[in-house]
Amino acid sequence: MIRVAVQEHNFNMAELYHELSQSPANGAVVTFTGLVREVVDTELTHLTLEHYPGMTERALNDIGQQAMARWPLGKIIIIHRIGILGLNENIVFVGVASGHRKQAFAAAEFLMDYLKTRAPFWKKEHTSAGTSWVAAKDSDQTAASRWQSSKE
Amino acid sequence: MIRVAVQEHNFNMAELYHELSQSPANGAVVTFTGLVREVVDTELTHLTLEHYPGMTERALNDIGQQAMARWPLGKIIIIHRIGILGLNENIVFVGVASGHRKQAFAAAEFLMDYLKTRAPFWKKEHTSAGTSWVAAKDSDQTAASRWQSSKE
Amino acid sequence: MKVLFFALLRERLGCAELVLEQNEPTTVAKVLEQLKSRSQEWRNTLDNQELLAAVNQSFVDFDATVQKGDELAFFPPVTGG
Amino acid sequence: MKVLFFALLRERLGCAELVLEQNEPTTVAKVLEQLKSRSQEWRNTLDNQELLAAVNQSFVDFDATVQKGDELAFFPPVTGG
Repeated sequence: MIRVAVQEHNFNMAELYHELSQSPANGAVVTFTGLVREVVDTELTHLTLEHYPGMTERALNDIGQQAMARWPLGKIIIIHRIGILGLNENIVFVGVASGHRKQAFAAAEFLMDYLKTRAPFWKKEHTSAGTSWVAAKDSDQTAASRWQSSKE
Repeated sequence: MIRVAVQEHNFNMAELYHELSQSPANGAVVTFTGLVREVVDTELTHLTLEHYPGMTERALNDIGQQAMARWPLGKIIIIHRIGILGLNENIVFVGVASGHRKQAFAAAEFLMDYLKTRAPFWKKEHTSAGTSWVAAKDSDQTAASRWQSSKE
Repeated sequence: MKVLFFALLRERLGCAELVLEQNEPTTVAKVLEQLKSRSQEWRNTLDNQELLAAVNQSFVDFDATVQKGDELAFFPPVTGG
Repeated sequence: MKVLFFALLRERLGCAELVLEQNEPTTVAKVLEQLKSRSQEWRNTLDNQELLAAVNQSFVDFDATVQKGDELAFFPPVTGG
């Protein structure tokens, strides 16, 4: 089962964990949360998150289905926030429930690597020095491409 | 900062996540939770978790320090429950906060692989067919040993 | 055919969405050329930017076919997560 | 010297903790031999079990030194997590 959401409001970790840990077949739950991080040398006040409505949900579901096809997983939740996000606020949540830890870790990392390179979101930084769109990182492309050569 | 705990009572995911996500330097939080999983073919009623009081805390702290030495991490929390644990109850929690996701994922997986092979806990299964101590798994030894040949 | 622009591209072009008359099937690359010919400013922006394209909300290569009724989108490399 | 046993080992031996008189430094292996000599049952249990050892709550090899006042523990491979 895959659940994805694109939303302005924050997510509730206790509820998400409850949702992931319902089934006694799943002995392992891995979660990743990405937060607005301080920027060295400039004073970051907040981010704005733009997205492509409709395509984002499709892209996240597609990424979830690819993970389900690679590993035996019980449940995947992907939530991405949009709009204005202040320093230290949650941006993204990925949670995976599986029978065993190895698969849960691999799937969660895969989901994040693919989300970073294949889901149509764009970050803009607002700092004391002005605003600028965040540039895509080569390291994210590298992280995503390693899943193409390996099944684990 | 490393916090470890060995306790009978359950842990609270919302509180743990709050503790991990306090610092604006940490943009990535990865958590692993292990739960009591159903056993195929027999009806598992509960587990009992035995440990070596004193050594468990030392071992968990040591494992945490090894992770801190390998990756730039802001915070590590390791909690292991002991005593009687029913089906689907939480057993273990590992949480890592870091600047970037790659390090957070690697450290969380490292912590679990080392905990599984180096922290003095023993599980006993109580099923409809009787009780038995859980046997150590070769796959856990294999998972732990791969960290000795690689720094990532 | 609806054409959408996002993020830096939307800002630079000063355009989030436009409608093109397109009766015959064409390719993403040809639509892009047509857009560049609108003005020097559009050409500069679309030339200087690493672009991704999606047709009907799925990523496509620039030689992909687009036709009447499709939703075509151009945008910079994504930076979510 | 205090000697501790855990889990399956504790159950099989029917003993969680015992005290050994040990004035001279010795090794974990020698203490283990001494324990095996207590009875056929102890020998069988300690021979048939894959054992780990810790001295003063740190893992050690069986050639490690132990001495008066140390806490020595024997236990099966761990299965937490």
